[in-house]
Amino acid sequence: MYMGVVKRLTVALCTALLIVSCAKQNKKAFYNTGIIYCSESNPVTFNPQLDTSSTTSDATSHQLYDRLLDFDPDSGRIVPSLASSWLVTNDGLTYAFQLRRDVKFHQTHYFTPTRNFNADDVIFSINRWRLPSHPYHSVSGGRYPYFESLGLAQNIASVERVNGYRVEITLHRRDSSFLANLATDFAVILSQEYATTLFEAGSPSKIDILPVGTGPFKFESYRKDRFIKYLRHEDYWRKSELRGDDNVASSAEDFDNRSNVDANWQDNVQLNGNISNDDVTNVQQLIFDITPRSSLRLAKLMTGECDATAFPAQTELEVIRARNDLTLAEKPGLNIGFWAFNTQRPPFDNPDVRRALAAAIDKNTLLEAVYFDSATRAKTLLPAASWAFQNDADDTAYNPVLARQLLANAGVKEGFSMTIWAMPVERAYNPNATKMAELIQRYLQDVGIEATIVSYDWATFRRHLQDGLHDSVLIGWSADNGDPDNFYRPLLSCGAIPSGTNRAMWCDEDYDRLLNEALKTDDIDERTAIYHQVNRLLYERLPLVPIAHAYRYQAYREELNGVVINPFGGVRFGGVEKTL
Amino acid sequence: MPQFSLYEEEFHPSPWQRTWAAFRSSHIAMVGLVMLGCFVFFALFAPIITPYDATEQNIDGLLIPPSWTANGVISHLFGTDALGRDLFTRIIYGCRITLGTAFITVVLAMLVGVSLGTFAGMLRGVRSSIANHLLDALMAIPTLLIAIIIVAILGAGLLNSMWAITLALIPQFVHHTRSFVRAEMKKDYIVASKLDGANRWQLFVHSILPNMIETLVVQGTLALSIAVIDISALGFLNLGAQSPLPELGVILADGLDAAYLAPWNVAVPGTAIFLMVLSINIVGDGLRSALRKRVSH
Amino acid sequence: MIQILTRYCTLLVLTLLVLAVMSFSLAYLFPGDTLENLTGLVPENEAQREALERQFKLDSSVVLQFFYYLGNLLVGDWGYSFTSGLPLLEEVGIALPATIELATYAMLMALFVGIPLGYYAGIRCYSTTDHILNSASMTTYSFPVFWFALLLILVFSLQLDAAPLSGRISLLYDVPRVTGFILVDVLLSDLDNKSLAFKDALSHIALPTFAIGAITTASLIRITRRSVIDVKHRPYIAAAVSRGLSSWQIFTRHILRNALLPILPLMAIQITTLITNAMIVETLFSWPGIGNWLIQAIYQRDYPALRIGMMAVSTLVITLTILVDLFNRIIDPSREKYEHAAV
Amino acid sequence: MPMLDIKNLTLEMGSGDNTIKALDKVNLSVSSGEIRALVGESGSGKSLIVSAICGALPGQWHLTADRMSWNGENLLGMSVYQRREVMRREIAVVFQNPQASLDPSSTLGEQLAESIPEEFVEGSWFWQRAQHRKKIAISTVHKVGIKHHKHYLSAYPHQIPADIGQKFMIAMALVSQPKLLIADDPTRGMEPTTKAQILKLFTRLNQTKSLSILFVSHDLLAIASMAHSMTVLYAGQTVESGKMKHIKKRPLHPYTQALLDSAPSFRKDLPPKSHLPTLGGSIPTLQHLPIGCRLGPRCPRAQRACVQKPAVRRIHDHSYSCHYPLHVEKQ
Repeated sequence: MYMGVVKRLTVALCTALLIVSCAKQNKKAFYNTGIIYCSESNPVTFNPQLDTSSTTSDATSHQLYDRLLDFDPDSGRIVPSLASSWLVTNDGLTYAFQLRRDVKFHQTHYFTPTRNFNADDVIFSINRWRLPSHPYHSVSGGRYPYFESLGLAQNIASVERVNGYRVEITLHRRDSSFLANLATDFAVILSQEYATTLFEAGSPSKIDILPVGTGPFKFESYRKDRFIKYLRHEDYWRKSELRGDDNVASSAEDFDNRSNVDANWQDNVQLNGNISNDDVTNVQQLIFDITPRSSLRLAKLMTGECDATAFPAQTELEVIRARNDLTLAEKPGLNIGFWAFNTQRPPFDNPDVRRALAAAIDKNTLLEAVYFDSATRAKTLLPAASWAFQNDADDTAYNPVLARQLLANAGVKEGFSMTIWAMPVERAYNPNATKMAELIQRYLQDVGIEATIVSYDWATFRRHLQDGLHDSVLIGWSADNGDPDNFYRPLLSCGAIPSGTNRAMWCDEDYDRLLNEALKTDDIDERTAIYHQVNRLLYERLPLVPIAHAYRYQAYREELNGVVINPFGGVRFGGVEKTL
Repeated sequence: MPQFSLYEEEFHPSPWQRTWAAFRSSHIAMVGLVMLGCFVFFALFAPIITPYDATEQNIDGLLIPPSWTANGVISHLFGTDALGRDLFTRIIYGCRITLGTAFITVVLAMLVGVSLGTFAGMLRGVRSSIANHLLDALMAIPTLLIAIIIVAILGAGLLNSMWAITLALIPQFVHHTRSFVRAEMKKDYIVASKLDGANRWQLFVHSILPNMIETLVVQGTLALSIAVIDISALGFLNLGAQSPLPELGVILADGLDAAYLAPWNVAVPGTAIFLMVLSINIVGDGLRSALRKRVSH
Repeated sequence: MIQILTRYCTLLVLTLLVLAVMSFSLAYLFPGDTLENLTGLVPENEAQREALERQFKLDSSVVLQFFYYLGNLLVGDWGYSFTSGLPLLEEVGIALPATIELATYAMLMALFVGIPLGYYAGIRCYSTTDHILNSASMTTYSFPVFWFALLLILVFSLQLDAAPLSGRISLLYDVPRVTGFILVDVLLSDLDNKSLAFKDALSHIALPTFAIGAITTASLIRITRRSVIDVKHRPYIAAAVSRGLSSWQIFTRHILRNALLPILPLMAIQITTLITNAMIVETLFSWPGIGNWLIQAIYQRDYPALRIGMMAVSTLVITLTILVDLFNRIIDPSREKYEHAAV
Repeated sequence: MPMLDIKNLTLEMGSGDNTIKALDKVNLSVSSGEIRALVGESGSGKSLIVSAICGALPGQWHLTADRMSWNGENLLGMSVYQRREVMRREIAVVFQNPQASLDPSSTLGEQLAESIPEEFVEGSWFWQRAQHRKKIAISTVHKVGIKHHKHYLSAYPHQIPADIGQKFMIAMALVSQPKLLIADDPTRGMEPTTKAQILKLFTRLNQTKSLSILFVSHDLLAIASMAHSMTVLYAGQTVESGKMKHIKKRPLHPYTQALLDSAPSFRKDLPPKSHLPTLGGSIPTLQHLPIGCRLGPRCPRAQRACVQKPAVRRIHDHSYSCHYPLHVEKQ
């Protein structure tokens, strides 16, 4: 053994000189085979069903998995993905999905699939978060925050297999955002076969640690705080799609037959919607280089150690624009940064105190100092990009005198101390929470409140937030789809408290009632009117202070072709090419 | 014995004066001393010198470049940081905090170290041997490690980082004092005082300490430069002083976030730390060579 | 000779024992649960906790606990990290060689650059070259290492684009771990692009090594110079001159060795500084070494990792220090006199 | 014709306006076959003269001399190489404090071997040469009276007693078969018996090999019996110089007188329990040297003229520098 090493060492040393001297050859060719993405933090898990943070969904959702449906990144319309087409009944309660054939799961060093994707996988994936009795439900904690916050599990009456490639889902109530929810980053399709294998082997939790999906890349290795390595999925289905359209054609036929039989089916069959060419090109590897510090990410981007980076800091945008070898993609984001009060803790259970605090801060200043004007002032939870946006909504104004008065009336004494929790990571909606916290600290000082800033590492931070240990927190939300319900419900509904997205720990019956009402109709005007009422209600009770809607940025090197910004968050590297 | 002094006109400088004369003759050392003097002046009179408050945010003036650049304004000599705080003010206060805490740390470490070292030096036999070896081993543990452990136990903060650095500096004083005391105890003048009936305490105060002070000062300057570097390093790593406290390492770390847009936020605090350490080292070096010159004559 | 070895072995064992006691008591000193700090295992319910407490002898006396802990340390059962959930032995096994590699190259640089320059400056003392060397080393020595590293990054990575600024090797390469030393591992590996990988690893290691090495080099220059000047003023050098030996003979036969002797014990202190600097520089260059690992651990309050990391780093440093001391003791004939006199 | 002839040797230390004349016009000569004693209190500049002869002074000190010649060749004008050759072959030095003058990191044998000039070593192969070297070393060691050569040749300097060390130094000096041996206070701090041994060794070497010896010491007693001639130094100035017996009998300079008076064994007439006469005051420090005759402030015979430096006067081969000498009637 040792002899072997020694022998190899000598041989290696001899070649070392040779190597260094003539190492010009296929450098470019080699570096073209891998994309390195500098991400900002560790994913919590490799199953996006389990976590709403965009770090997790960036790292997994579009790289490892596919969903039944997708959003078109340009138009925001819902397009087919694993479901090649679908039908909805006229009452809006039953959805039928025709599934794509010949979709292969990843073959990895820990799992070799024996069959292609079929209806069982869809049923498994949905039932895992839907049914508490499902054997996999409680694996990895048993919390599915996104679905819980929307109450989706309760709304689904059944998920049924019609045949190997057709699934029907029936709802209790009409939900106009249902399809959109299935297209979000979190509604990924897992492998039922893999789950069964693991279950028999007695290690079900591996399903979320060593993932298997149908996406363009397959999992190779992960080291916390360092990197995630993905390899190209050779048999990715979108590639075969390009070769022959017969799959799609046949599936469309299936639906045609059915709709003739049953007149109840609505006539909105989606056929062959423009499927983006997510073929993996020359890229053999995708690597997430985990780099929490934004300045370091930019530095790596400049030196070419990264090909693309997440969340460039607002201060760095000018630098990126000024460089020829870097591209800055920019889209108005569907997001909201806010300051939420823990409404279950006195004195923050008093709306007057919350209003006083809101009046104590100058939002415009925060915008300038923290976002460097790359964000718009938020009046409500919804950004202007949403169809339910209300331009004339009421907004809090900077008024320290009023603030002092309100505080005095509420019995909050001079020198009262509170905590401001500042999230430790950079997000589009809040690129520097600590800095914002420092600014707010100053404002609060002016109205006689001593604020201390609290921060932990991201995982601990979220855990403690969920336990409600904070007085107030600076955090935000990136929408998963363009539906307004995706803002209002996860952020402030009662159901979102246990799922851990309701940072204000606020539960209000009127609010929940209005939200539910809005989902019962498909009429956009009607819904808009309801959401305006919701805005009014939020302005009065003020569980959180909306601060900003930020633009969403993505910086990448010019060598990368085909990078697409997804307005609903989420990067995707399928179809990206690299030419040095 | 002559009844009159033959050398009335003669001036016999004290050892200190001779050291000072030797020190003064080196121009570099004097430059270092003047620089250090400036830093001490900044540290002592920070509130008088500075035009603004160190934590006062000025939203209208974010990231103003230093005054010597085209876009700079003279009211902010070094420009402002990402929160609109005047960098000049913060640097001056930074000198105060960094140098001040470093100084306190060194004095503390010196007091403890010298007493322990004297004790160990006067000990004999197995006990001294054990103390000796343990100390040597402890001396090897890196400051950063001690700081990390203290932060883990007590939490991050300037005070805790001071404890850590004090702890890390003590062994070297102990070591130094111990070997000095031990060497000195063998000398004849100590034996003479012993024969005069001096007890250990008197021996130390009247005989050993006066001889040790100079080397202690030199050792102190060495420790001071280490302490400055360590305090700012811990601040930089977010293990020591916490933002918004204007500590030089913290200012540097804060500036790093805006490093591309505002490079002066990194350059100025870095230069300040560097110059401070450099001046301390130059003075220390000058003192050492002055002492050596004096002893060798 | 054997007597010396036994003495140093006893010293090493005793010191390591003290370290073990310290790391054991840290489990009690750290905030949070002693069981979790000691093992890194978080029990899910009371029954599991009791079982674990029984397993780790936490229900018996402290002395017994300690010996059980010591046994675990020796066996290699070091507990688990809170954050990654991996065995700490494995984590340290990856991180420590990375730091040692970095420190080794930096030390080699310091030895091969610093000592010759120091000799040169010492021999030509008070000449212009000496003044230049002396002030350059004083300046370098005064740089706070983290700022120095930042400047290097700024100049060499961002401006000149000459060297990458993070990691040990581009993540595109998948180098199997054999020795833990990346350069060696690359040479041992079967990669298709071995030459590329080697160059890449080399360019990754250059800047951090220089950042750490420069400061150590500077202090070595100063130490060596001082030592050479001291030796030059010794009577035996004057005696050698008066015997008509040439300056080359005097240098090689008398100055070289005698000036080196007082440097060696000071090298032990340099090792400590070097490791500290390496730990700081690692965080800047995202070098996956023990310093970076420990600082991440403190940010995430990973107490088991801190406990073991402290143990590992101090063991490393102390062992090295004692080895240097032993080496020094063996090659320096006049040491025994002092030792006998001292004890 | 003396072998070593030094006239008006002046050594200036320091720089700029702050120079100190550590040696002020010193005269010294050693003839072949004689033992000359160079006597003076500590700090009078004896060791500096030795260093000046060896060429081992630091470069920043300024050395001037009207004449400084070795066998007629000007030492100051020689190249570094020539100077080294002279030192290697013709002049040898034994320093005070043998322990410090031996390299602590190599054995005595090694140090002795390296002093053996190449041309003495026979043999064409290095092992033969090494063997011969060893032989020479052993015989030299025997010559200076060390018997256990096996033990001592492999010993390190810190392992041997002081007298062996000094004998070794002498052995190292003799191994190159020099013409002049400079012994710089070789018996300093030694026990009287050891001292006697060393002195005897010097005398024997002088007699058997007709080796010239410059014996530097502050200890008048020790050398009075063995030296042929003597030079007295005070504060960097030569005070008096001449044949030992002349000076002993009739010193001309007040300082020499005081020196002799302070040694009771030279004063047969001294009544028991009487005071030993001494000069008042103490030796001036280098920084505070008086002008003119440096003994001036302490001299019992000092007058106004003493602020001028006295010129060297000569009576046969007895020279002195004093305005008001003893035993000489003012002309």
